[in-house]
Order: sequence, then structure tokens, then C-alpha cells
Amino acid sequence: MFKKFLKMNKKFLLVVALLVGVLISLTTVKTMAYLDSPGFCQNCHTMKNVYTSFMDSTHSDLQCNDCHLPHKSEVGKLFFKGRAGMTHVYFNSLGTDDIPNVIEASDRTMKVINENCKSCHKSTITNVSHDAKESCVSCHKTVPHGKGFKDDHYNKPPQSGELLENKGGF
Amino acid sequence: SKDSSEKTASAAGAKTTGLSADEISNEAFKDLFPLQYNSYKKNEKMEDTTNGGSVKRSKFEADKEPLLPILFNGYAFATEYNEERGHTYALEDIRNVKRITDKSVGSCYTCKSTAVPQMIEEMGDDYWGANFNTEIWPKGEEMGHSPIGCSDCHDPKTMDLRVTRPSFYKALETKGVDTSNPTKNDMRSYVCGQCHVEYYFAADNSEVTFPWTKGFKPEEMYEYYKTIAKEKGFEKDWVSNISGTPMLKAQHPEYETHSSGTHGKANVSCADCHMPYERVDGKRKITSHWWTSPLKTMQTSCGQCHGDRDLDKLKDRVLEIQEANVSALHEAQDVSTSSHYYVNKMITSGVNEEKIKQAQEFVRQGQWFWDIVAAENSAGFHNPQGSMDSLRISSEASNKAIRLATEELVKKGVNMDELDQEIEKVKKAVLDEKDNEKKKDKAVNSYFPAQAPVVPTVLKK
Amino acid sequence: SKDSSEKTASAAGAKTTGLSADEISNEAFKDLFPLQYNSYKKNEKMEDTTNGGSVKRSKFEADKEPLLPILFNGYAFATEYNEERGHTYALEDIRNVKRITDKSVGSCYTCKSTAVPQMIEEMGDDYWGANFNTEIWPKGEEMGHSPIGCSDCHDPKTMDLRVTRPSFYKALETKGVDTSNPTKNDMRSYVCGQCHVEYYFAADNSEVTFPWTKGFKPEEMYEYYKTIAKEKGFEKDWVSNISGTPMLKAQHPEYETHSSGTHGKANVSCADCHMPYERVDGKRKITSHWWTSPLKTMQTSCGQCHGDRDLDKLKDRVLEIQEANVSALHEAQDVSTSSHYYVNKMITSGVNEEKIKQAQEFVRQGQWFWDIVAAENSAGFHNPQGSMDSLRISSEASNKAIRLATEELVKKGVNMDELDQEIEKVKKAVLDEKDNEKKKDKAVNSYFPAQAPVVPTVLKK
Ligand code: HEC
Ligand code: HEC
Ligand code: HEC
Ligand code: HEC
Ligand code: HEC
Ligand code: HEC
Ligand code: HEC
Ligand code: HEC
Ligand code: HEC
Ligand code: HEC
Ligand code: HEC
Ligand code: HEC
Ligand code: HEC
Ligand code: HEC
Ligand SMILES: [Ca+2]
Ligand SMILES: [Ca+2]
Repeated sequence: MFKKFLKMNKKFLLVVALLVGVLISLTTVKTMAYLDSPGFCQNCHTMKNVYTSFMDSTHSDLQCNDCHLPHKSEVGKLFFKGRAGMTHVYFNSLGTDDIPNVIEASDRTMKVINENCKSCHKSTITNVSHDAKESCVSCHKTVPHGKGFKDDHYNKPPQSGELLENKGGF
Repeated sequence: SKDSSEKTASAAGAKTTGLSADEISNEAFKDLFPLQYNSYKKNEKMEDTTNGGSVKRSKFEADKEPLLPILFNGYAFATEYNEERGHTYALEDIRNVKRITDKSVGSCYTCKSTAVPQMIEEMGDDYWGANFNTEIWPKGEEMGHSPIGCSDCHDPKTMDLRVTRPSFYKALETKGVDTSNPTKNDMRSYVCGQCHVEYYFAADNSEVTFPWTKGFKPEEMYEYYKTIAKEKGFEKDWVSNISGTPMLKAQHPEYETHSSGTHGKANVSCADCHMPYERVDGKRKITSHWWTSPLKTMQTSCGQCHGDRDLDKLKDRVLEIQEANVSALHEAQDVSTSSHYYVNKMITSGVNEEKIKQAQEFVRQGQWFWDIVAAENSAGFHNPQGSMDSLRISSEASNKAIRLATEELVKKGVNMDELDQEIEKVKKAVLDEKDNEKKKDKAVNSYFPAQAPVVPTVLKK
Repeated sequence: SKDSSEKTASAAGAKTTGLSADEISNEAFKDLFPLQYNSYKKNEKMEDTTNGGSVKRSKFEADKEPLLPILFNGYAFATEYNEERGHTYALEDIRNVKRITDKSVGSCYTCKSTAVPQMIEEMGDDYWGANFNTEIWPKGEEMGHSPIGCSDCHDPKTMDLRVTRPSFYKALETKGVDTSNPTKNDMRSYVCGQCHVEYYFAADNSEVTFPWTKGFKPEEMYEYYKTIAKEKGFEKDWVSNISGTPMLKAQHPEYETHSSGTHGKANVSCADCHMPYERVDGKRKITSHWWTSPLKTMQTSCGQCHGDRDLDKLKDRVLEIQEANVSALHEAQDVSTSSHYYVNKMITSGVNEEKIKQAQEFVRQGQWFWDIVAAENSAGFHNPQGSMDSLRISSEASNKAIRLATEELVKKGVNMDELDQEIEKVKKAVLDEKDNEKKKDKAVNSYFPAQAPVVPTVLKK
């Protein structure tokens, strides 16, 4: 779905992404920070678990985009952000029927993330050895979302009436 | 405590569905919860997977368990026994199955209909033993029963999950489980554990009872039947028509098997796999109410936790686990079959009673330990190691019967090669019979005459 | 490709250790890689876990596998057979074990010493069959061998991982695996797969050979021995002194078992668990070179992948898997023991040769299928379902021997109760003997006389 969308709208997307980039670069530093933050992403990733499992992880002090955007150059970051942002917005407005049941990091995302792990953890992973597998998360499965959807509230008695509140889905 | 006061608060008022606490019709929930209701309607779909799925097929077919008409001979399970399918068919299927006779009891109705909790409330312990055809079924129809439905798992007013079949908590308590404050995670398996469990009918009042006091493992349940159930007067489900053995019939122990297996031990619940969150109607997420093979919904069912794995490969892994299980099951059933016929021959050769009894005890064990695996519906996936262990114990026990019989038969001068050939012949006759209902009749012949007393008409399982 | 050019570059010059390509002394690496070297020295530690660990203890002890002196009777494994321990002891342990005799061959040295690759280079195929005591060992000492060391897995110049035992790639290739371009992940298991595998000595030149052409499963390796190995002249490792059966001895199939099991199928490598990254010397991170039970290092070995689980509970799960495996193993060994003695009785009762042969084939199968599990060192953890399946097959086969023997023995008028009592007696005599080396002598007596030809002095495994 995602690929198809990209194909169909490549030009459109490029233009919009650039536009968004320009627009965004004009806004304040504070807005930029907000756009990287758990609070912002959480607006849509109401698949709560990505957020909740993140929030009780060892990385909860980070911004989502410390991992999810490339940090090599500011331009690359904005471009990626624009593209990702636009696809996300597309899915959440026009393309809601196409949203997958289980959101999975794309191959591209995985590469970006891996670079970010490496760059933060440069000192510990390069001093002797730490590169056994293709990606960091093949071992660090639970950093930072890997605890699955089963956050702590599953281990408590249910709240009466909660299912009723969720009756329309969440 | 905070929890319980919150409970009271919401139960007391504010938010409820507006439905009556006694609502048992699924359709009453339709307009309030259209997404879940539509999802529930998917249970009508029928599609098979390699080892599971939802097509109503006889278990006697060649690629399933073709020796069953021999192994259950003398019992109604040798007449008709099908693969299970969606919850929506529960009433239709019990209504039509040949295992229901004029002597069947109310207990049979327990896991099929939304009317049950209320009936139990009204009738008390008389419910269990009441006549299925003349009393229970008509009463259920009159009450407007649905096949397994919302009210079986939800409180119709608050939609809170609840356990509606009393046997479940009763049995957990004998096992020492504190049932007063289950977690959300517990409830996501408890609602299934009301029905997807091994059970028997208590000797005194036919009450549905789960044999868990000693534990969930096949050997622990066997021990329960040998001691506790026996002391209370329950000795057998039926007598084998081949070996004259007083037998136990095992039934759908998904809850027990899962709880002792890979995922259960890791605190994964039934709903995690069989009721995954899914996105419907745009971006709304609901709990799927299509109880079916998770192999049809790998992405939502397994992807949530195994996102790091290639799901096609993960499916191959499941099939590999199942294939090992199914072929071991077939072998165990084959040895078990031989053990029945060896004992048949002991009887017709006039071997001493005591020896026959000993051999029958092994036949009974042999069958229990494969049946508890065969009756479980995941083809080994819910507990790969445990199921294989049970098949190992089965084979060991059946072989002990064979060893014992061999000694006595040879002493009586029986021609053992001929015996083995006759076993092959009779198996072939059963396999060759095309009419599933008549297969059982081919399991006895002049060489292997029927051994059971006249078939008991009250079906105990 | 990019990878190989990088490899060449580093091999060619720029960055090397400065060590000779032929360096085989562990101590030569000490100053260059003090962290790894120190970690390696931890292999000297001796500490047991519930089912594994590093204490040199006899496998014959009561809590281990007390029936082995019967089951390996007629073979040197009935004289001395110990639990394995750290790599640093490999030379000391082979030097002292009673299984090494004046007829032992070079092949025995293959998985113990860093001198092996060079010896093979020098001696070619003569290495395998050369005399252990008079030729190979003195030569190794002279070359300055180390017990299993850096150069066994690393190229001393580049420290690239490498496979140094030719049998490994040879065998993988018969299985159709392309060995030309292994991934890093592959290499992290391949280096272990050189030694932690089932093997036999080729009939013609005693070359260490892995029976993998048909696959890694116990039944596939058994099939290999029945066909391919047999065609090439290899029929047995020894003849059982109890049943006169030509037997196979299984050995440490960790690689095969792991590859067919839960973790192997999920692409987890040996090094992931047995060589986890660890932080030493302040904040430097290294690959642990302490090959030991991961239950001693759960946090680093398991914690990274299973970060969502309580590690104490995960350990309990391991123990549970192992407990099921070990108790099933003991049962399989018990039936196997009976099958040996039943056949012994067939021989002494003058049963027809053909029947004895048939029974012996079952005895051989029965033993193979438990031995491949017993010889594997994870007590079932590396493949819980597969190991249990093998024990099931074992029990099935041993019981077939028993069934067959029973028929013939009764025909000969043997008192079967007496036979069973004598088996209990002889087992007790073995258990009661305190001197491990003498246990084997208690396994035969006047009721069960020895059956093997004079013990063959060339130990084939
Ligand atoms: C420390 C790095 C890091 C941070 C911070 C981080 N993520 Fe992720 N994220 C990852 C990794 C790694 C994956 C893919 C691996 C996986 O499946 O768990 C991922 C995957 C995802 C996915 C795809 C779903 C999935 O589980 O594969 C979503 C959606 C996501 N992240 C959203 C977020 C949001 C929203 C935040 C902030 C609240 C966030 N991430 C913070 C590293 C991070
Ligand atoms: C407008 C709503 C919305 C916002 C805001 C949003 N996302 Fe998403 N995101 C989505 C949807 C819908 C998908 C699923 C579509 C897909 O798989 O590409 C998705 C998918 C993803 C994925 C998995 C696909 C991939 O590209 O790897 C990641 C990772 C992710 N989001 C991270 C983030 C982060 C980090 C932020 C905050 C900077 C964020 N999202 C903000 C709606 C949103
Ligand atoms: C922006 C910087 C940053 C990025 C990007 C980042 N980390 Fe970290 N990571 C940290 C910090 C800071 C800590 C220490 C947090 C603590 O222990 O309280 C840490 C701790 C850790 C730890 C040790 C604690 C634990 O949870 O076991 C692991 C493992 C780890 N990170 C893995 C990863 C992986 C894998 C990625 C990429 C998916 C990643 N990190 C990305 C900054 C980062
Ligand atoms: C980790 C995932 C998982 C969990 C947890 C789980 N199951 Fe299953 N279940 C499966 C799989 C996979 C199958 C095999 C389906 C197939 O062969 O097509 C299966 C099969 C079944 C079947 C037969 C379905 C069919 O297609 O015929 C039933 C009934 C069942 N499970 C009930 C339960 C119950 C009740 C529980 C909890 C006590 C449970 N399961 C827990 C994954 C799971
Ligand atoms: C404790 C709950 C419980 C009781 C009591 C119970 N069943 Fe069931 N029944 C189930 C479950 C769960 C299934 C689906 C799993 C399966 O078929 O293995 C099922 C499936 C069935 C099916 C469809 C598949 C088949 O077996 O042909 C029939 C028909 C059926 N039951 C009849 C009966 C009869 C007759 C009785 C009384 C003798 C009875 N049930 C008692 C729980 C129960
Ligand atoms: C066999 C048990 C069972 C039956 C029958 C059942 N449900 Fe559920 N239902 C569940 C479980 C389990 C959950 C998840 C609850 C949780 O996680 O706390 C659930 C959740 C829900 C929720 C909460 C929102 C959501 O999607 O998670 C609604 C609403 C609901 N069910 C409606 C219905 C309706 C309507 C019916 C009848 C058509 C029905 N249920 C039948 C077990 C059942
Ligand atoms: C009130 C009893 C009852 C409850 C509660 C119940 N089941 Fe069932 N279940 C049945 C019966 C009966 C059948 C078989 C119906 C038939 O074949 O006619 C069945 C069939 C199934 C099947 C097989 C579907 C197929 O396609 O073959 C699955 C899967 C299943 N149930 C899962 C669950 C799960 C998961 C839960 C809990 C969330 C649950 N059930 C709760 C009685 C129940
Ligand atoms: C709620 C989480 C969860 C869900 C959903 C889940 N699993 Fe698992 N699975 C686990 C855990 C936990 C383990 C045990 C190992 C571990 O701790 O990672 C496991 C182990 C396994 C294993 C290893 C067992 C073996 O012997 O190879 C397989 C295979 C597997 N799961 C398949 C599946 C399949 C197929 C599904 C969907 C039908 C599924 N799982 C759904 C959490 C889950
Ligand atoms: C997922 C983790 C894991 C992987 C992968 C794994 N092992 Fe193990 N291994 C274990 C555990 C756990 C034990 C049991 C230790 C105990 O009982 O104390 C064990 C035991 C052993 C032992 C016996 C250790 C002792 O204490 O006596 C050996 C030897 C061994 N493994 C070798 C291997 C080899 C070779 C491979 C790869 C082919 C491998 N293992 C792969 C976890 C693993
Ligand atoms: C293919 C590699 C290989 C060959 C060839 C080999 N071994 Fe070993 N040996 C091992 C491994 C791996 C272990 C550790 C695992 C175990 O003991 O099960 C071991 C352990 C041992 C031990 C210590 C434990 C014990 O068994 O008492 C001795 C002694 C030993 N071997 C002697 C020998 C002798 C004698 C021969 C020749 C007949 C031989 N080995 C051939 C790989 C091999
Ligand atoms: C049985 C095999 C084996 C032996 C013996 C062995 N190593 Fe290693 N070594 C490995 C593996 C596997 C790795 C991890 C390589 C990878 O992940 O690519 C490794 C990695 C290393 C590294 C890279 C840095 C690190 O810590 O990951 C160094 C340096 C090293 N070993 C030194 C030594 C030294 C020095 C010795 C002898 C004392 C030795 N090794 C013996 C298997 C072995
Ligand atoms: C050159 C042959 C060889 C190689 C290569 C080798 N091993 Fe071993 N391993 C042995 C032998 C021999 C022993 C037993 C030594 C003894 O008992 O004297 C052993 C013992 C062990 C033990 C048991 C330690 C204990 O405490 O009981 C473990 C664990 C182990 N090896 C793991 C590995 C792993 C993991 C690898 C690869 C990274 C590996 N081995 C590579 C030959 C080898
Ligand atoms: C083969 C498995 C494996 C892979 C792949 C892996 N790690 Fe680790 N990692 C470990 C283990 C094991 C530890 C625990 C070391 C300890 O606690 O001593 C660890 C610890 C860490 C820590 C904890 C803090 C520290 O430095 O000790 C960080 C951060 C980390 N890894 C980051 C990464 C990053 C970034 C990557 C990808 C480049 C990565 N890891 C890839 C196994 C792995
Ligand atoms: C490099 C990753 C990795 C490491 C290291 C690892 N595991 Fe696993 N483990 C897995 C995977 C993958 C599965 C299969 C299920 C899945 O996909 O989550 C699994 C499954 C399991 C299971 C389920 C099998 C069952 O039948 O219950 C257990 C138990 C388990 N692991 C224990 C351990 C233990 C103990 C260790 C350390 C000695 C360990 N694992 C190390 C990745 C790993
Ligand atoms: Ca089905
Ligand atoms: Ca050991």
C-alpha cells in the first residue's frame, strides 16, 4: 500500500515535502521540538502500546525522532520528516482504510534507527566489539517498544466499565 | 479498596449499555456494538488451515484420525465426531450430532448456549441432570437462546468480562488458585477456560466438573480420575467394545494445555492470539471477535509480539511443530489400536481375569495420553514439548499392555502372526468403509467379537 | 564483493596482529587481547547448575544416568564417561580418560587441541588413523599445543572467524548447504559446529565424519548410518556385551539439535547465548569467551532478547523444560535396559537367530534415539519438542524388541517373572557398586552372561 502510494504521488509528495520543509524551518525552535516529541507522535499512534511501552522503557527521556529521523544532516532530516509526515497524514485522513492492522517499521526506518542507535552508543559499541547481527534490535528486541502491547495495566484487575468506553474502538 | 469502589461507582450508574442484566440474545447487542457484532459474524466463515480451520469435517477421514471408530468403539464418539467450527454454529451442531440421544442430559448444553447461566440460576443443581431433548432444549428455545454469545463473556450492562459457568472457578479453587481478583490478563483466558477444557459429569448429579485438583498435566488429570473422581463414584465414560476396558474420553483441553505450554508460561492469553486487536471501519481498533485459527490472521495475532520475525517463516515453524505432533499422534493411535485388539484376544482366549484387568489398565492409560493430545485443537502448538511427552507416555503404556498380552497369549498357544495379520485386516476394513457412521461396525468381526456390555445410552461426555 | 575485498585488504596488510599465521599458543594472544584472554581463563572455573555446569563428575552417578554402565557395556564408555567442562581442560581430560588406549587414533585429538589444523596440513589423510599415544600426542606437545584456543576459531593474523576442521564444511556440503559465503551470524555457530556435533570415524581411514547427508534429525542420522555409512563399510561403534547388538554411540549433537530447535529456527546463534557481550575493565565491551552454562549469565545471555520477561521465571521455564526431558530420558533408558537383557535371554535360551537379529535391530534403534538426547548437553533445552520426540521413538523401538523377545521367550518356556526379577537384581547390583569403573562388571552375571566378542581395542568413538 505504502509503495503504491509513493509511486502514484511521487511528484506531489516531493513538492509537498519541500513546502513543508520550508514552512517548518520558518517556525520556531520550540515547534520543531514539539514535532519530534512523544506527545506529538502519540496523537496518531494511539495504538497506545507504541507510546506506553516506550514511556516505561529505558529510553523514555528521548524524543521519538532521536531514533526515527536521520540525524546526519539537517536537510536529510527535514526531508525524511516531510515524507514520513505526509504519508502519516495521508493515512490518517484520506487513506484510513489502508492503515495496516499492525504498524511495522519499514526497512528504511529500520536503517535510520540503526544508525541512530549506533551514533548515540558510539563509545560503548566501538571500543571492542558489538556488531554481531544486522540490526541492534535483533538482540535488543525490547528497546524501546518491544514489550508488545501488554503494558502494565494487563496485570491489574480490569476497571469496571472500561470496555464500554472502548465500544467504538480505539 | 480503590478498585472495588470504582467498580461500584460505575456499576451503580453512570455508564451502562441500557440492556437488561438478563439479555441473552446476540442481536440485542448489534446496534450498540456494530463493530464487534460484525466481527462476530465472521465466525460463520468456513475455511480450513493445514491442521485446523473451520470446515465441518468428520474426524474419521483418512487425513484426520481414521482409527477413531476403533478406538472409541462402543461409545457414541465412534458414530459421529467432527472437527469443531465457529461459535455461531454451536447450537446447530449440538442439535444435529448423533451423540445426542433421548437420554442425554442438560450438562451437554452448558457450553453451547447463552441461556445456560440463567437456567442454572433458575433450576439450581437440577439443571445438570435434566433431560436434554425434552426439557433443556425446548426451554432454551423458548428463552430465545443464542449460540455462544456476548452475555457468556460480558456483563450485558457494563460489558465487563465475566465468568458465567460456575464449574470453572470451582475447579480453579480446588487447585488453590485465588479467583477473587483476576487481572485483565487472566480474564482474557478465563472466559475461554469456561468451555475449552477437559471435563466429566459428576457421578451423583451429572454436574460439569473439571479434573484439576492435582494439576493441568495429562498425568495429573489421570491421577485425579484414578483417585478423587473414583472416590466420588465416577469410574469411566464408557466401556470399550474391543477390549472391554473401562475408558476415559478426553475433551478439548485447550486451557490446560496452553497454560502449561510455551505461551501460557510466558503469560500470553487466549485473546492475544485468537482475539487480536484489529483495525476496522477506518482507523478504529477493536478486539476481534472472530475466534478462529490465528494462522489466518498472523499479522495481527502474532505480529504484535513477533514483529522481529518473518511471519512466513514463523508460520512454517508452526507447521513444523504441528507436523511432528500429528505424526507422533498417528503412531500412538496405531499402537493403542493394537493394544485394544490384543486384549480382545486375551478375553476370547480365556486368559485369567487378573491379567486381563492389568492389561486393560494399560490400555486405558495408553488411550488417555493420546486422546488428551488429539482432543486438544492446536495440533500440538499450544504446548509442543508437553504434548509430545504425553504421546510418549501413551506409547509406553499401550506397549505395556501389548507386552503383557503377548506373554499370556503365547502361553495359550495363540498364533501371534495371525493375530497381527487380523489386526491389519480389521483396520483396513474400517478404513475402506466409506460411510463414516458405519465404520465402527467394521471394527468388530468374528475374529474380534464385541466385548462391551450393551451400549450405555446415557452419554457421559 | 565488498565483504571479501575488505577481508583481503585486511589479510593483505594494513591491520594485522603481527602474529604468525601458524600461531597455536593461546598465550601468544594474551598481550594483544588481554580482555578476551582473561575471559577465556574463566573456563577454568568449576561450578554446576541443576542439569549442567562445569564440575568433572562421572555420568554414572545416581542423579545422572546410573544405567549407563549397562547400556554401554562392552565399550570403553562403560569404563569412564564424565560430564564435560571448560575448554581449558580439553587436553588434560583426554590425556587422562580411560577411553584412550594404545590403539586409539589421531582422530580423537581432533577437537581438543590447537595443533590439529597444522597436523592435518602436514600429514594429510594419514593424520586421522595415526596412533594417538605414540604419534599424535607427542607431536602435539612438541608443537606447543593449547587446549581449544584462539587459532581454532580465529585467523591469528586478522582475527577473522574461521572454520579449521575440514569435516564440518565437507558435511554441510553433503547436506546441500552453500559454504562459500557464510554470514557473520552463521559463523557465530559454525565455529562451534566444528566440534559440538555427532560424528563417526570413516571405515577406511578413520577420518572424523558427520552423518548429515539426510538431515539433522535423529531419525535422519539413523537413516544415514543404515544406508550411506553402511555402504562405505561403517556398521557399528561396538557390540553390546549384554545383547550382542552391533551398536551406535551418539555424541554431543549440540549443533544439530540447536539448529532444529526453537532458537536455531529463529536464527539465534550459539555465540548469542554462550558468548554474550559483556562489559569488562570499566566500560569496554567484549565478546565473552567463557563458554559455559548460560544459566550462569542470564542477564547478558538471555536478557537482551527476552527483556520483556522476568529472568527468574525464564530460568524456571528452562528448568521445567529440562526436568520433563530428564525424567523422560530416564524412563527411556530403563526400557532400553530391559530390552538388552531380554535379548540376552533370547540368546541364552537358544531362540532362532533370525528373531534375535530382528530384536537386536530394535535394541539398536531404541538406544540411538535416547543416546542422541542424552549425549546432547542442554538437557533438552536446545530443542524441547524434538528431544521429546526422539525419546518417544526410543521407547517405541525398545518396546518392540521386548514384545518380540517376549513371544519367543514364552515359547521357549522361560519364566518371565523370574526374568523381570533378575533384571531388577542386576540393575541394583550396578547401582550399589560404589566404584564407577567396576560398575560395568556388575552388569553381567551367571543369569545374564556376557555376549560380545572380546572387547575390540580400537575405540571408534
Ligand atoms: C531509542 C530509539 C527509539 C525511540 C526513542 C522511539 N522509537 Fe519507535 N522504533 C524504534 C525501533 C528500534 C523500532 C523498530 C523495532 C521494533 O519493532 O520494536 C521502532 C518502531 C516504531 C514503530 C513501528 C511499530 C513497531 O513496533 O515496529 C512506531 C509506530 C514507532 N516506533 C513510533 C515511535 C514513537 C511514537 C516514539 C515516541 C513516543 C518512538 N517510536 C520512539 C526505536 C525508537
Ligand atoms: C497524523 C498522524 C500521525 C502522526 C502525527 C505520526 N504518525 Fe507515524 N504513522 C501514522 C500511520 C497512520 C502509520 C501507518 C502507515 C504506515 O505503515 O506507513 C504510521 C507509521 C509509522 C511508522 C512505521 C512505518 C515506517 O515508516 O517505518 C513509524 C516508525 C512511525 N509512524 C513513527 C512516527 C513518529 C516518530 C512520529 C512523530 C514524529 C509519527 N509517526 C507521527 C500516523 C501518524
Ligand atoms: C539520542 C541518543 C540515543 C539513541 C538514538 C539510542 N539510545 Fe540507547 N541509550 C541512550 C541513553 C542516554 C541510555 C542510558 C539510559 C539509562 O540507562 O537510563 C541508553 C541506554 C541503552 C541501553 C542500556 C539500557 C537497556 O535498556 O538495556 C541499551 C541496550 C540501548 N540504549 C540500546 C539502544 C538501541 C538498540 C538503540 C536504537 C534502537 C538506541 N539505544 C538508541 C541514548 C540513546
Ligand atoms: C500464541 C498464540 C496462541 C495462544 C495464546 C492460544 N492459541 Fe489457540 N491456537 C493457536 C494456533 C497457532 C492454533 C493452530 C491453528 C491451525 O492449526 O490452523 C490454535 C488452535 C486453536 C483451536 C483450534 C482452531 C481451529 O482452527 O480449529 C482452538 C479451539 C484454540 N486454539 C483455542 C485456544 C484457547 C482456548 C486458548 C487459551 C486457553 C488458546 N487457544 C491460546 C495459537 C494460540
Ligand atoms: C465444558 C464445556 C463443554 C461441555 C460440558 C460440552 N461441550 Fe461440546 N464442545 C465444547 C467445546 C469447547 C467445543 C469445541 C472444541 C472441540 O470440538 O474440540 C465443543 C464442540 C462440540 C461439538 C462440535 C464438534 C464435535 O464434537 O462434533 C459437538 C457436536 C458437541 N460439542 C456436543 C456436545 C455434547 C453432546 C455434550 C454433552 C455430552 C457436550 N458437547 C458437552 C465444550 C463443551
Ligand atoms: C468468548 C468470549 C466473548 C464473547 C462471546 C464476546 N466477547 Fe466481547 N470481548 C471478549 C474479550 C476477551 C474482550 C477483550 C477484553 C479486554 O481485553 O479486557 C472483549 C471486548 C469487547 C468489547 C470492548 C471493545 C473491544 O473491542 O475491545 C466490546 C464492546 C465487546 N467485546 C462486545 C461484544 C459483543 C457485542 C459480543 C457479542 C456479539 C461479544 N463481545 C461477545 C470476549 C468475548
Ligand atoms: C460457552 C462456551 C464457550 C466459550 C466461553 C468459548 N468457546 Fe470457543 N468454542 C465453543 C464451542 C462449543 C465450539 C465449537 C462450535 C461448533 O463446532 O459447533 C468452539 C469453537 C472455538 C474455536 C474453533 C473455531 C474453528 O474455526 O474451528 C475457537 C478458535 C475457539 N472456540 C476459541 C475460543 C476463545 C479464544 C474463547 C475465549 C475468548 C472461546 N472460544 C470461548 C465453546 C466456547
Ligand atoms: C502476547 C505476545 C505473543 C503473541 C500474541 C504470540 N506470541 Fe509467540 N511467543 C511469545 C513469547 C513470550 C514466547 C516465548 C519466548 C519469549 O519469551 O520470547 C513465544 C514463543 C513462540 C515460539 C517459540 C516456540 C518454539 O518451540 O519454537 C513460536 C514458534 C511462537 N511463539 C509463535 C507464535 C505464533 C505463530 C503466534 C500467533 C499465532 C504467536 N507466537 C503469538 C509471545 C507471543
Ligand atoms: C538460546 C540460548 C542458547 C543457544 C542459542 C545455544 N545454547 Fe547451549 N545451552 C543453553 C542453555 C540454557 C543450556 C543449559 C545449561 C544448564 O543446564 O546449566 C545450554 C547447554 C549447553 C552445553 C552444556 C553446558 C554445560 O553447562 O554443561 C553445551 C556444550 C552447549 N549448550 C553448546 C551449545 C552450542 C554448540 C550451541 C550452538 C550450536 C548452543 N549451545 C546454542 C542455551 C543456548
Ligand atoms: C567432532 C569433535 C570430537 C571428536 C572427533 C572427539 N571429541 Fe571428545 N569431545 C568433543 C566435545 C564437543 C566434547 C564436549 C561435549 C561432551 O563431552 O559431550 C568432548 C568431550 C570429551 C571428553 C570429556 C568428557 C568425557 O566424555 O569424559 C573426553 C575425555 C573426550 N572428549 C575424549 C575423546 C576421545 C577419546 C575421542 C576419540 C575417540 C574424542 N573425544 C573425539 C568433541 C570431539
Ligand atoms: C570456540 C571459538 C573461539 C575461540 C576458541 C576463541 N574465540 Fe575469539 N571470538 C569467537 C567468536 C564467535 C567471536 C565473535 C565474533 C563475531 O561476532 O563476529 C569472537 C571474537 C573475538 C574478538 C573480537 C572482539 C570481541 O570481543 O568480540 C577477539 C579480539 C577475540 N575473539 C580474541 C580471542 C582470543 C584472544 C582467543 C584465545 C584466548 C579467542 N578469541 C578464542 C570465537 C572464539
Ligand atoms: C576444537 C573443538 C571445539 C570447538 C571449536 C568448540 N568446542 Fe566447546 N567444547 C569442546 C570440548 C572438547 C569440550 C569439553 C572439554 C572437557 O570437558 O575437557 C567443550 C566444552 C564446551 C562447553 C561445556 C562447558 C562446561 O562448563 O561444561 C560449552 C558450553 C561449550 N563447549 C561451548 C562451545 C561454543 C559455544 C563454541 C563455539 C563458540 C565451542 N564450544 C567451540 C570442543 C570444542
Ligand atoms: C548479538 C546480540 C547483540 C547485538 C546484535 C547488539 N547488542 Fe547491544 N548488548 C548485547 C548484550 C549481550 C549486552 C549486555 C552487555 C552487558 O550488560 O555487559 C548489550 C548491551 C548494550 C548496551 C548497554 C550499555 C553498555 O554499553 O553496556 C547498549 C547501549 C547496546 N548494547 C547497544 C547496542 C547497539 C547500538 C547495537 C547495534 C549496533 C547493539 N547493541 C547490538 C547484545 C547485542
Ligand atoms: C538473540 C536472541 C535470543 C537470545 C540470546 C535468547 N533467546 Fe530465547 N528466544 C528467542 C526467540 C527468537 C525465540 C522464539 C520465539 C520468538 O520469536 O520470540 C525464543 C524462545 C525462547 C523460549 C520459548 C521456548 C519454550 O518452549 O518455552 C524460551 C524458554 C527461551 N527462549 C529462553 C531463553 C533463555 C533461557 C535464553 C538464554 C540462555 C535465551 N532464550 C536466549 C531469542 C533469543
Ligand atoms: Ca476447527
Ligand atoms: Ca558440563
